[in-house]
Amino acid sequence: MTAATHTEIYRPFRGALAPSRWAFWPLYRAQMAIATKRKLPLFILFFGPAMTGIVVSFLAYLSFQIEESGSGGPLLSGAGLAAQFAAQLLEVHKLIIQAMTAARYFAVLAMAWYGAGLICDDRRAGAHLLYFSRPLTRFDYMLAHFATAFTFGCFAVLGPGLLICTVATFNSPNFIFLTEKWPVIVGTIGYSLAFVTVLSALILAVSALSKRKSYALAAVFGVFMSTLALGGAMAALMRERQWRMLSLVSHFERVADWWIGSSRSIFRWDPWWSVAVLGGLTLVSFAIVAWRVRRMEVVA
Amino acid sequence: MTASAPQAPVISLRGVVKQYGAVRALDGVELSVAPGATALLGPNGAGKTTMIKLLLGLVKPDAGEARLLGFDPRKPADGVELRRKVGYMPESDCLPPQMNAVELVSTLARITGLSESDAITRAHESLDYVGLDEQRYRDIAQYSTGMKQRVKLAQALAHDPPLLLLDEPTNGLDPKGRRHMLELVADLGHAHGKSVLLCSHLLPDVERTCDHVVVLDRGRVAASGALLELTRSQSRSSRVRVAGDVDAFAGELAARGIACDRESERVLRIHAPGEDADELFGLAGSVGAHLEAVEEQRSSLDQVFLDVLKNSREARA
Amino acid sequence: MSGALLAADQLGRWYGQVVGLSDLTLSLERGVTGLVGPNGAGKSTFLKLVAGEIRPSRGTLEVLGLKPFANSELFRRAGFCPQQEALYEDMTGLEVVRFLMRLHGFGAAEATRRANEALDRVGLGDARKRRVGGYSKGMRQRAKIAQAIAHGPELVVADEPFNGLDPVGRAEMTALFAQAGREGMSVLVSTHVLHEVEALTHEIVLFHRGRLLAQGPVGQVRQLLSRHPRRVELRAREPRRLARALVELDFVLSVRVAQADGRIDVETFELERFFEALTRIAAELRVGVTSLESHDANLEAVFDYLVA
Amino acid sequence: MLNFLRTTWLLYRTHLVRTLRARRMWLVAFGVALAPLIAWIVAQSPRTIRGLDVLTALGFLLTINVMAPLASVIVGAAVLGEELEDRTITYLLTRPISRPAILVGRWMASATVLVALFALSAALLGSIAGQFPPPSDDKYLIPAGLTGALVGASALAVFTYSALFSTLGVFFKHPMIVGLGYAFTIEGFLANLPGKNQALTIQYYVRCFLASQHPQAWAGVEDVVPREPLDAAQSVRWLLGIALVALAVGALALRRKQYELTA
Repeated sequence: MTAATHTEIYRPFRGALAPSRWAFWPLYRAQMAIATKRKLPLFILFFGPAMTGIVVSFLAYLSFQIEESGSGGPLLSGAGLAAQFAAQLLEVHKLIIQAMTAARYFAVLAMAWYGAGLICDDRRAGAHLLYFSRPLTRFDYMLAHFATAFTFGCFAVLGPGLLICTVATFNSPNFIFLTEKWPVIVGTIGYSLAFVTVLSALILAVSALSKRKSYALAAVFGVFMSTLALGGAMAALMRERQWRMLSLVSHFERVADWWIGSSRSIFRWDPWWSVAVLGGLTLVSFAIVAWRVRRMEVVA
Repeated sequence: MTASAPQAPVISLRGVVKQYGAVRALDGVELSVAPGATALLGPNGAGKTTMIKLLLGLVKPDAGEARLLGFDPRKPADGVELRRKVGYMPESDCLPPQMNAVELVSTLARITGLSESDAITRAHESLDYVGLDEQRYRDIAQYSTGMKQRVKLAQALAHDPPLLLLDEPTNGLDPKGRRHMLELVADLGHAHGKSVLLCSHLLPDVERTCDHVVVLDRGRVAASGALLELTRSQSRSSRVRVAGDVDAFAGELAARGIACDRESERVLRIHAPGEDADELFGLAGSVGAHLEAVEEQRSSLDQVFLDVLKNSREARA
Repeated sequence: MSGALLAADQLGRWYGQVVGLSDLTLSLERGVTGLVGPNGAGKSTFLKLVAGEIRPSRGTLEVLGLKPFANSELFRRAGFCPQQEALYEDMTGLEVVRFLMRLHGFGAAEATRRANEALDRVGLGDARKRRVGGYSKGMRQRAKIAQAIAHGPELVVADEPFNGLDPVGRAEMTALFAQAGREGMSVLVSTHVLHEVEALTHEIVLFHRGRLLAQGPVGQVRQLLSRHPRRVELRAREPRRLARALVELDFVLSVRVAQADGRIDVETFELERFFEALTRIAAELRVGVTSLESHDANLEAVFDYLVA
Repeated sequence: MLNFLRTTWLLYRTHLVRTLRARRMWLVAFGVALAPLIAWIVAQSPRTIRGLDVLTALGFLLTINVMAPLASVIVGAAVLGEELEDRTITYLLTRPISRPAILVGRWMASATVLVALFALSAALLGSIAGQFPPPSDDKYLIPAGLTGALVGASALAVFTYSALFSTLGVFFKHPMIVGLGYAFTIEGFLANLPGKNQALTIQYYVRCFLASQHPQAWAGVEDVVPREPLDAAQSVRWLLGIALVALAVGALALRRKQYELTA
């Protein structure tokens, strides 16, 4: 192919170059495309959350059916009926709390797998050279990666939660689940989003700090398991639940109990403490990510 | 290259200094690069990569004035706008292995500001231009070195930038791939009015594609100018390979008082006064010998490169 | 030790369906040999088989009369410089080479002496005391070559040793390999930057699509290609007049005049007769011939024909 | 055989130095120091706490249950796994050395570092726990050999874990991920299930070793004492057996393994 033939092939671009406001969006779409290319890990990691959602929704559906089939006894009076509804609503409420606990464990696995490699793999592959030689600000870069981890988190936690609430609402007689228990639904959604935000920030920070995806995974597991063990050991030692505050998982449970669960919770400390701890952790994580990305942008 | 009216320089650096701790990567660089194809040469660690990062607005100079396509890389706003007008082809590996070529080039084009549909069409156009056919749908992890280099060039072309910064584009390529890449670079530099700044160690590549040369050494510009001027040798001599009676031919030359020295058994280096070699042909014919090769001896860029480095270091010592 | 340096008989190796080497029969004598071929032609696979890192899927291979795979006897007498850049990043250059020499069974002092000697030879000055992590591409390459020659092997196999070196480094490494060749060490260098091979050796082996395409000195390899006409490039002040005269020669196939720079490309089957005729015509017509080049001698042209 | 021993010794020394210099050692050192550090902090608190509880709760829940497998994965993966990923293994595979020595020599270096650190941590924990005020009811006195048992258990745990995770490096491209999968999902799940399949995990034998020596001391910490624990000697034999089998399998495989490190 001599040079002459190239003149026709190269066609200058006549379109306009729009000032990119949403520069993070194409990067986010690309990251999602890469992550969902391999179907096996996707199936293994989201089998758990999917089962949780379906099984608990079915249980919620069942608990509302008992009322219609009736136990053959005399038609319950108004008060009796109201008491029965209340019992069923409480039953579904407890189901949601259990579902959220299970979903949390699966979410950590899924988000760790998809999130741990985000920044360190970019650095190892050298892809940041391509991104930062374009009009992509550091904030866009971080936002794209955060959104990727966040998406997987939502599928693992918010997905099952919403499914259960919808099934419960439609199956509860004239939507009393919605009218009466709406704080539970709002609480579930709020908690899921908060949980996924904190976890995404933490995982991104770990990914930014480590050299390889495998180390990032080890670090994420390390943080969760060691704080859990520490909290457990101290609580057993001091024979006081307060010491559970050392464990990250307990903070998530405390907030879950406060937003979704009933008022009495096995943890004694004021929930605002947990919100402060988790909030602080998120801010520190974002700071670490920003600092590392700053260095990535400049150093080859 | 007819000397067109001197347009505004694409890149102009005045007294630029960049310090990394104790190391002075750029030490008062004075440079003005005209449009067209320019080569940036220099031994390892001469500051080439630092200069590229500076031109991309990724690194702020500690001192001095820098202008790229009229933008000042130091101002953040300019820095971002600048990177829309520049296509950068990094030297090291930089391709995410799990993406395929179309995904990567279109994503990067969209980040630069093209719309979704423009990005996809431009991605395919650039990949056609670099000659990456159906492999463009396979993941980059399975690409050979040659294919990776082509994708790197394609991503730099996707948004049709007026300035291309190419860092060792032919690194790791076999002759076929290398010639194809050089044709692309030469074609871009000359046929489409793009300005190309080419960093390379392979001087034959530079000779084939660039008009101007800038030699960087330890953070300073050791030499810069049009390629032809730099390589015009002082004394005109030609290397000749002779078949037949070589000694008789040499004797004939000596009789004419033409200085010549014997490079090897059949190759002579002749300092002929004349403009062309006709006289040499005549002489060879007269002694029943014939010439198999006549090469006008310009000092090759290798030689220039080594000399420039030598005297720039002596000047500094 | 007499006998062939290396002998391969119907050697084949593939990774799943990807064929690395399909059917190679080759024997090499001692001395410096250039291994040339396009990307993915099977050079790296062949060198890994020679280095005993992988086993052949088919056929046999003997290096220095030994079966290469995990053969300690071969590793004692041969040195390998792999293609990838990775080296022990946290150790210094000296530590890496000394450690690898200890693995050869040398005592501590002997290993240090050999390491320093090899590092001197490759020109890695005081950088040897610094961590490899901070090395440039050129310095890494020198350290890799040092570890391949430090134990004084009979055979050195180097996969793309010039990759990433600047002209100064390239010239030094070529000189080093040539010197090693002169000292009786056999050298097998794979590269695809052709003008390096020409500077290093005349003996080349040409790979293409996993097969041996040609072997021998460059000129001789060229002879094999009788089916390709020889190309000659001329430059003259009056190209048209010269072209008219050349066309009349019956052994000239085609003449092409490039208007811009007065270049004439001639294709002919009989190079010898063409040169004689040209000498006569140039002397008579005085058309101002300034350059005469036949593309055949240099490797790139040879490579083109074979691989095109 | 001499070549094997000499190479093993050489690789042992080099890898020992490199392991101690590696950045990942900070992570491991932090994990090891956590238990004694917490014990010391708890000692400052005015509350009356029994030394026995400090020793058992921190010793088991923190060190044995989490830190031992985690540290072993991080250090074990570097024995071979990392070298494969960086492709520097070619420099060793083309040397006149016996290949099994690569795995054995480097694992020994990792094991030495891990065993030393974990034994030290357990001993430190024991001495700090000893300084707590003696409990009112001498049922909670720290039995004489308990610290020794904890030191033994910690050492055995990392010894076996590191052997297993090093061998994973021979077979898997990402031994760290496989190791983590085993340590925290399989072991975390199986080890806490009642019934026979506990025996599939290293954790079970470590717990048998611990519980069989001072059963009453471990009563305070739940799910330490397996239903029918093996006695100490049996569990030691099992743990050493697992380690040696893992290494043997890895070493033999390494002799014939071809690492197709295509670019």
